[in-house]
Amino acid sequence: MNESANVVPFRAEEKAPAAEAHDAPARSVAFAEAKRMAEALVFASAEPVSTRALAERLPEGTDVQAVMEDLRSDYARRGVNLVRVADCWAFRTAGDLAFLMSRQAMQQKKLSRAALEMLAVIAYHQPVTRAEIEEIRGVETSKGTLDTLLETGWVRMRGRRRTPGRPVTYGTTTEFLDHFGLEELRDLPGLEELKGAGLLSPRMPSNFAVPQPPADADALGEDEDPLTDVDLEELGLLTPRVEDD
Amino acid sequence: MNESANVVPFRAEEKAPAAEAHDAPARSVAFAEAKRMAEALVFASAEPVSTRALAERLPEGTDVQAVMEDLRSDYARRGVNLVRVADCWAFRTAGDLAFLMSRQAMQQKKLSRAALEMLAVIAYHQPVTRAEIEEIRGVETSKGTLDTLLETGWVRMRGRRRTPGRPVTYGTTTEFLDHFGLEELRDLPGLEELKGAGLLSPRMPSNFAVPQPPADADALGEDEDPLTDVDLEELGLLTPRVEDD
Amino acid sequence: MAEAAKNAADRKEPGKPIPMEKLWAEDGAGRGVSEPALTVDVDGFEGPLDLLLHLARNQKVDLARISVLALAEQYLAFVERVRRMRLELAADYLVMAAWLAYLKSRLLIPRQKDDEEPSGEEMAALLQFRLKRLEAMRDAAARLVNRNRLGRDVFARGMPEPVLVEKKSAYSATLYDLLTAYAAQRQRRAITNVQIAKRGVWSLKQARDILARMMGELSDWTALDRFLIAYLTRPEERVTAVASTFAASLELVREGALEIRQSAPFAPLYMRGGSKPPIDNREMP
Repeated sequence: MNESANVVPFRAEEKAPAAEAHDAPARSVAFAEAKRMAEALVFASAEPVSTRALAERLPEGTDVQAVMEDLRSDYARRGVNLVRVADCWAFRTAGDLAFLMSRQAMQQKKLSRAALEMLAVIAYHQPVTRAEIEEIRGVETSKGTLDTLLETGWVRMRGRRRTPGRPVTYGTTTEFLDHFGLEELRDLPGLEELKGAGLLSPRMPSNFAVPQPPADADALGEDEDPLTDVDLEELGLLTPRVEDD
Repeated sequence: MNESANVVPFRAEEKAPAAEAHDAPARSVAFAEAKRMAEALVFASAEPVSTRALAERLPEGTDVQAVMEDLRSDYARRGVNLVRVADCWAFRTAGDLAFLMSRQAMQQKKLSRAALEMLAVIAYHQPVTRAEIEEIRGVETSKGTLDTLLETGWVRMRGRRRTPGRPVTYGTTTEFLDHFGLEELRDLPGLEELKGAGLLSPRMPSNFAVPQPPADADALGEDEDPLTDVDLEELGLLTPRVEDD
Repeated sequence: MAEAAKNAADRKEPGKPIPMEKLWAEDGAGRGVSEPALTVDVDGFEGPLDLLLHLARNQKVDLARISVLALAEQYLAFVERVRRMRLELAADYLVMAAWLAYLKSRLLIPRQKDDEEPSGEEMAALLQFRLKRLEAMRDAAARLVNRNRLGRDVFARGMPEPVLVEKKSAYSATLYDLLTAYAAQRQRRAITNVQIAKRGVWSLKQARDILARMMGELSDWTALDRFLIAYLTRPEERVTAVASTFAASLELVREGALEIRQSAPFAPLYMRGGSKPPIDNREMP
């Protein structure tokens, strides 16, 4: 019961030329098997596959052209089509479904090494100020790296440290936990586990420690003040309100 | 005219439940179109696509599960199969065509024996802590083995055990399932037998078959040979080596 | 050395094909190699249980029907021989020797009436359980790697059309990436002035680890300390070993993970697992 030509997904094999099937059932079996092979080869190939390359891999005596034409018509109305490019074959998603494919195309970016390192330091040592991050990493932090991290949504400003200069403290967000599949911050492996997993040398100096992140990520530390609107304005995160008069 | 089950490439659409097609042609059209869309989406990706991601992109109200099952049976005998990996779907070349494909197999890094053994322990005993892995293998984890497994992306830290010390637990990933062609963990080869034999429990189960010891512990059984004083050197176990200095 | 290891592997199952082994890459790193002039090559083996499994297979009978006593004796003979030659063995092998020596004594000495210790038969069954479990995992590993594998036998779309991005965030990183980055940088900073200390004494942690590992095998009162000390230390280290083991056992008692009793001064110390699991001290700073 195919109501519309558009939705006939596959031509049934039964519709293969009757004469051929009657005359040479054996050939038909071989033909169908050759189709399977060609289909797999073209699917897995990183580039369009030439008819000649197919001929080399398919059983001797295979009519490659016929196999490919048959496959092409199998796929003609499916969501994926077999297309010929010059003398080569490739699968392509159907043109009329392009709207589907480009809908949410989002470039996924990898974090730079520096950003990853900084993120890790923030995760383990939070709440942590920029100066402290630099102290731990032993390198200066470029503004861009911190910006990138804030942009990921994994890092946030938590508050201000009650020390001279009132530096901003950084911490991780709930999205951070989500992304890395952690239930809570304390799920981050500790010193012995990092060693056990082979990520950290077993021979670290005895005074080497890995801090245990706070149980409650949201609670401010004793020496932390919450961020105020004024702070946010200063940090350029909140557009200054225009006094209306 | 299908001569052999092996060569039936596609189930004909006509075989869809007749009642459904008669009663709701509109739904059937929508269903077939949803199939095309799902097919295109999964086909386009090299990575398995989650049911959730498909649901977001297919027309509202689509029964994604039914669409995918239908597609899976369409492709069941083709050169390319639709496979389920945990909660995701992916197209993969058919397993019986491996002979054809391995010509283009890329060089894969071989895992050490220790790493493979540990992978099996993690897969069958998950969630499992490092101490438990060591208990089962009867040996301390050598440096880098766990690290290597984490690097392959097949093993991940799952969380922490709710026991004193809260040790980190390890388990396998979706990539692991994908790599070894498993739909879900329950498909691990021999899992049920092993469970039944009590071999997946951390402690010796009480019903573990304790062989009746002979009255005289020293007497050999009928089918036992006395142990010769095995020459350990011959076994290659004992090879004194002189350190050159 | 490499040659010997290869021989050992080749001999694993005499007369039988060993397809499993072929799937394993050569292990590059040697184990148990240390400063002294002589070392024991146990390269082909993944620890004492593996060695036992190998010896058991040499008995050419089903694992359920092996003579545990003969197996224990064979293992102990191996360790004795190594010790006579003043070779070094990894601690794991010695822990096993201590346990097997105890097992042997239980198997040979007739059971007393008021004996609360596990019978030799129970202990033998436990050993068989562990061997079977290890062998099962070994087989499982072989079955896994023999499956049709992605990228070797089965292939994904060769020309993916990268359009479908599921993750909401524009950035991607795995937990492994994160941990590697963290460990690497902290290590870089810390490693500059590290001195590797030579261990002259048994640390409390070492003793604790060993005890905790053996406790899994102690279901009932066991006079294990003597076996432990006999096998685990060289005479000159004995004092420190006794002290550390004793201190560690007290710590475990305090945690409720171990019970100790002694019938008279200087009588053997009996231990058995307590009601609680030992606190995983890997977690303690």
